[in-house]
Amino acid sequence: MQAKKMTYREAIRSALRLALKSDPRVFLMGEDVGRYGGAFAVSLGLLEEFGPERIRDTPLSESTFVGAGIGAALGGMRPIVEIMTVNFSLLALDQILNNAATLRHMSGGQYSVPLVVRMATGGGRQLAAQHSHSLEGWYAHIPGIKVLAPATVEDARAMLLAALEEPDPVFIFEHATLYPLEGEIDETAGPVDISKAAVRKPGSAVTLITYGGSLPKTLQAAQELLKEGIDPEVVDLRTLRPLDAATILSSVKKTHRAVVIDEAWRTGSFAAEISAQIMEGAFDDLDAPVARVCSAEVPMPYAKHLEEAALPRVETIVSAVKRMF
Amino acid sequence: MQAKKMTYREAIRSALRLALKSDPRVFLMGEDVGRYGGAFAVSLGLLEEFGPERIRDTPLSESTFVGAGIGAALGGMRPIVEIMTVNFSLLALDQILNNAATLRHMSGGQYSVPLVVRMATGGGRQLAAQHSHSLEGWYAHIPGIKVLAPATVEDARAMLLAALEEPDPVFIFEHATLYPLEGEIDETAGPVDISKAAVRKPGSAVTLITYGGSLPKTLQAAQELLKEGIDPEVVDLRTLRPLDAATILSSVKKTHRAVVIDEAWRTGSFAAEISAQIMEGAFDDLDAPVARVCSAEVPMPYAKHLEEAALPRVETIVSAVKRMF
Amino acid sequence: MTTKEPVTEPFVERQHGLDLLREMLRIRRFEEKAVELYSIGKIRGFLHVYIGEEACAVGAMRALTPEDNIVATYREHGQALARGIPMGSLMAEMFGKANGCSHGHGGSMHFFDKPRRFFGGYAIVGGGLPIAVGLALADKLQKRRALTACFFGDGAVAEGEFHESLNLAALWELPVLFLCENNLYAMGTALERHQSQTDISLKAQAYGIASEAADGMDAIAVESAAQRAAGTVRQTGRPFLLELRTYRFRAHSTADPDLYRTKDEIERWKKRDPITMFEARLREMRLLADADLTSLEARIGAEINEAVALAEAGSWEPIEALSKDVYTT
Amino acid sequence: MTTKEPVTEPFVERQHGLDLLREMLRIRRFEEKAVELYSIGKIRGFLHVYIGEEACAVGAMRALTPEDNIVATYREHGQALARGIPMGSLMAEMFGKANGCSHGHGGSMHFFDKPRRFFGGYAIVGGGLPIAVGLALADKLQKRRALTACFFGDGAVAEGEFHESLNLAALWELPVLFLCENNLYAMGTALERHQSQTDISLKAQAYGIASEAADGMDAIAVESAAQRAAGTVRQTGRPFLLELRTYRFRAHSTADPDLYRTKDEIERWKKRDPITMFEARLREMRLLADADLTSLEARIGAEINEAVALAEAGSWEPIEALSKDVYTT
Ligand SMILES: Cc1ncc(C[n+]2csc(CCOP(=O)(O)OP(=O)(O)O)c2C)c(N)n1
Ligand SMILES: Cc1ncc(C[n+]2csc(CCOP(=O)(O)OP(=O)(O)O)c2C)c(N)n1
Ligand SMILES: [Mg+2]
Ligand SMILES: [Mg+2]
Repeated sequence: MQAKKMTYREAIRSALRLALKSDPRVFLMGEDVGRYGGAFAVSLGLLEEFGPERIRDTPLSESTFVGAGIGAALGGMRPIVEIMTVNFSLLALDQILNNAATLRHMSGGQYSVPLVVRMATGGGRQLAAQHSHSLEGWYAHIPGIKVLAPATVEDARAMLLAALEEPDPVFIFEHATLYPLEGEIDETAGPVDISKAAVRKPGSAVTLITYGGSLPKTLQAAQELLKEGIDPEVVDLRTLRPLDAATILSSVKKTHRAVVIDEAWRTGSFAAEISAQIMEGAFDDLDAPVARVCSAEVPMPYAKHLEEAALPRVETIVSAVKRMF
Repeated sequence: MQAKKMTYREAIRSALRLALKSDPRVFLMGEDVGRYGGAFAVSLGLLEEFGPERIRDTPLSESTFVGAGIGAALGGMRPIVEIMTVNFSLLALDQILNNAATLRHMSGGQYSVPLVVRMATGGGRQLAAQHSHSLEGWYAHIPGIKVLAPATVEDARAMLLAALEEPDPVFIFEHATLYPLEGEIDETAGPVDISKAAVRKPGSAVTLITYGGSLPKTLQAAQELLKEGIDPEVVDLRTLRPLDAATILSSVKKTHRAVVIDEAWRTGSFAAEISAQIMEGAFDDLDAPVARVCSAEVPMPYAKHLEEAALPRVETIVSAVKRMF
Repeated sequence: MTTKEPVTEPFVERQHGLDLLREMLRIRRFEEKAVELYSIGKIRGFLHVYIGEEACAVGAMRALTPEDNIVATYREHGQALARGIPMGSLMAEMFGKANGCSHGHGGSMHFFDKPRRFFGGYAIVGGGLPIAVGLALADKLQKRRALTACFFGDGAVAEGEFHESLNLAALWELPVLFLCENNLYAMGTALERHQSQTDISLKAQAYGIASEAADGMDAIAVESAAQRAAGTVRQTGRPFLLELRTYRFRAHSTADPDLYRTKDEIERWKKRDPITMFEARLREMRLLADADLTSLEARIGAEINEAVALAEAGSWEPIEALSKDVYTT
Repeated sequence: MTTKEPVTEPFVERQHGLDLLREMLRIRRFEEKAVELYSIGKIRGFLHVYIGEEACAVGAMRALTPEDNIVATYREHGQALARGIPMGSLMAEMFGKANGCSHGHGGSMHFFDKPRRFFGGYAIVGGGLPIAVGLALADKLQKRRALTACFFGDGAVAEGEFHESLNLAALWELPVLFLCENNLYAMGTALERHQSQTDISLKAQAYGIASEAADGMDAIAVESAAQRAAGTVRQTGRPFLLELRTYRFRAHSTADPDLYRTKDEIERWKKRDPITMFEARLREMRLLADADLTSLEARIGAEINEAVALAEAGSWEPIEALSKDVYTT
């Protein structure tokens, strides 16, 4: 174990470098991943290290460079496509839903699409209504793809390595506020098991279920609650599709209460799916209805105080939990 | 009341004609709405009646003709845009989510977007993996738009008229299997109140909640269940956003059981949202966990027997209900 | 270069001519049978036939090697047959049987055949172009000496992906042969009602791509244009846009009442039927005798009967297999 | 027509020259202030400045009437000021205050002003083009005699919506003035790395649209090209593509380390600073004296101070109003 301090951003880069070094089929393409160094500096230095054939700046053509990633995967490569942010991924959603997700089944199992697509997601940076979406829940609705949302520095690296071992399309959502997050990780570690959610804090009173950018807030809320004598268990979903329902249910069967924290707009959020599955799998164990802490149903406003009011916060998580007792 | 027999398809046409006649700002545009008469023959004859200025065939450019609809609405018109099917609407989703839904809020209330977008949705016609989606649940996640899913001949007409009175973007999902549906309706009737769900069959034992193309199946299942001594209440959501939770909850509070029928893939379906809201609003009234009957999580296969196996069916609805007792 | 007028070509020697005729006839008869089977419910879903456009697939396919990749549309019976996918596996696919080329998952719009590098029929218009660009990129990165042939219609030219894909293929110097089957209609919308500039081959200039237009009703013209185009792609490693000017004799699909064009127009075009015209030329040149045609038709008839028999005999995928191929693992 | 080389223009009379200079200076000083305020956290989110490109908005805007519609990008401070939106309401918007032009909902990327038919800054690249096409369609259907000016960058040219929008505008003969601000970069990606054909004005031919390229560092050249272009649009009712060749002196945004271009390149372009070049020309022509400049700067300084004061004084939207404007009713 070679413990090393690095940021979430650097952890992704470390996985990218390892993949580029160890597998000649791997290449990275996306807007400004090369000369610019990546909109979030994730791929900084990779162009210099691996050259323009493998670190490819694309034009602003989301639908086509994602589609080209699908085609390159069909053609024997192992593409990693970076979509700058989830907000722009809508332009590529047709390729994702109608091609990436369907090709294996539609071809009767003849073709697989070993494609990894990474994108930044989420709000909280005052980028207003067109740049603050949290749409990973939509992606989690699509059969044929896998959806990951690493919330820790360790997962940022290890889940990307795991994604690169998948024979099918994997979509990785990186919450933009996590990039500067620091942690000590083992840079020699291999991939992790992405089929399992993680209990980030054991507890007994209530299960707080979240993922990605909401994990730090949720852990903070858990500390607040501890002070008030409520000991929550915190479950980090890590993978939204396929969902590790077992871990969620066993926790809820222990705590008898659950709150789902999800930055998406409440109606039709993935939090609703979690709530529904708890209803279906642990109804008799529930002492209170599962609660959701989500974003207000408004296009994200620019003004700081309004954006804060729209997003899940430590206080709103805490009070949602307290309302259950 | 001038009762008149017509199909779902003709009912929409009747509303279109009324709107085109009574409001000079109204025009229809979309792929093949003119010379072809509409992919589902909804606009058949309208070109001849209203001319090419108001019945506009567009090129295959979903993102741009939907965006142009938004622009035309900003510019003082009352556009009705037909997207041939929901499967192609992904190409326009950026315009819908980032422009249509945000403009009013983002502009501080200066601009509204009085736009109506209609599209066919759903499977069941052996059109395979790229032509069988039910994505209205995704649309129902978007603040700033309204989402309608008329399930009856009467609603096909009256809900479109209602949509045309809305100052904000309204998306209407017409299940392709409903177009030939026949009914007796009052062709002189005006718009209906789209803020209310409809109880299509009163009952006491269980609440069956559905919308759009699944309503006929659900009503049939209700008849089957009656024979077996189970008397279900059937709620047709009609409008997915904003959702009429009150009607759902009051029914569930009466029946103490609920099954949601939704043709979308189960995980992340709108059915999950309904289940979550029942949990949140009627937990103590529930005698059993809310159940969901959705589509299998597979890209839709072409073969008839496989497609049938993938979709909700009368039998699967019936057995889901029976499992609750 | 861009040639507005189709280049006229020297004529061929016998075997070559008979091969082209046979391939066109196989497609024509196969689809006539498919329409018949659709009418009695053996085939369901959408059925888009290629009748009238056979010279395009047949001529173009001769410029390709087994190493080349093919990306097609939902109107791909012709491409699939010309590529050599057995008729039986196509017919079985349209029946929805497990012995179909896509195990009954795809149907008429989604033929796939890995051994023949047939990467599928794509039913979202324009959706195949980025896939083709990616296949060519994979070949370039792996130094595979092959090109990717991408078929699409005139309607697809209006989609943003046409623009994005031609730009990316040219920018990255990728060996893509863009084959536009311009049959003058996108469903019921005539070319001049969906394109402000109706000369499609001319649009290649906006990307610095070489292009040519050929008479899509003449298999020989298509073949030699395709040979030139494929040659350029192989030589330069850069994309080429070949526009094939053709016409669809039947309705867009089995659902289309075909109200948007005159019987006249259709009849005028039928005078240029790629098969009858070609037959006539072969006869003129004394390359084709009645006996040849009779035996040709006989062999094709037999092939079709076998294909239908194979489809009929095929089994249904077990329902338990429904979710089998959603994920590889 | 397409002119690769900017057309050189006769020079102007005094007031005209001073007006252009004033407008460019207002933008320059406003943005310099904005950058300063960003560094101390008064302004947040993304801030994309226009410094170096001022001649484009200032020159182009003079060809427009109050009846014309404007669709802009996230880099729209210049367009907004040149259109006459009061500085204070823009500054207040960037502060996120209720007295901002979008009530603090939009910030720097989303300025809106209904009275001036400023239909917003769009932050999804290419996303404004279809909106502009729709506005022009609405005008045509309502027989309003106005055009829609649509600003976008060279990067947007790669997006499918560029292709779709130009085709639709030309096909339907809509009065859209497409204004491409070609500053040679899409974030860190140079024009030649995102376009296979780098002459943007030439692409108009693929749609049968008239086009021209002008020197975007010369306000006079931009103005007269814009007058010609707008004149054509008004006369013919058809779209026109005007490419303005310019350069961004600062980084793409406050988040950009600007690693992708050399200091040299930037310095070379700064020698063509639209403001200093223009000042110099005015002086040569004896149209500008030191005194003029001092008073000009003084007035602009005062305007900026007032704007900042107004922004500071502005109130925050009450949190209860958060969901106020999601729906009209
Ligand atoms: C993105 C998209 N929009 C609409 C459709 C519906 N549709 C299917 S085929 C077609 C016309 C396509 O015309 P063209 O590309 O010329 O091909 P052709 O059918 O003439 O061979 C349309 C509009 C679709 N399949 N995909
Ligand atoms: C569809 C989309 N993709 C990516 C981005 C991220 N992005 C913002 S600006 C920009 C570059 C745009 O360049 P250009 O159009 O030339 O405008 P400029 O910034 O040079 O004025 C990019 C890639 C975006 N906003 N929208
Ligand atoms: Mg066509
Ligand atoms: Mg630029």
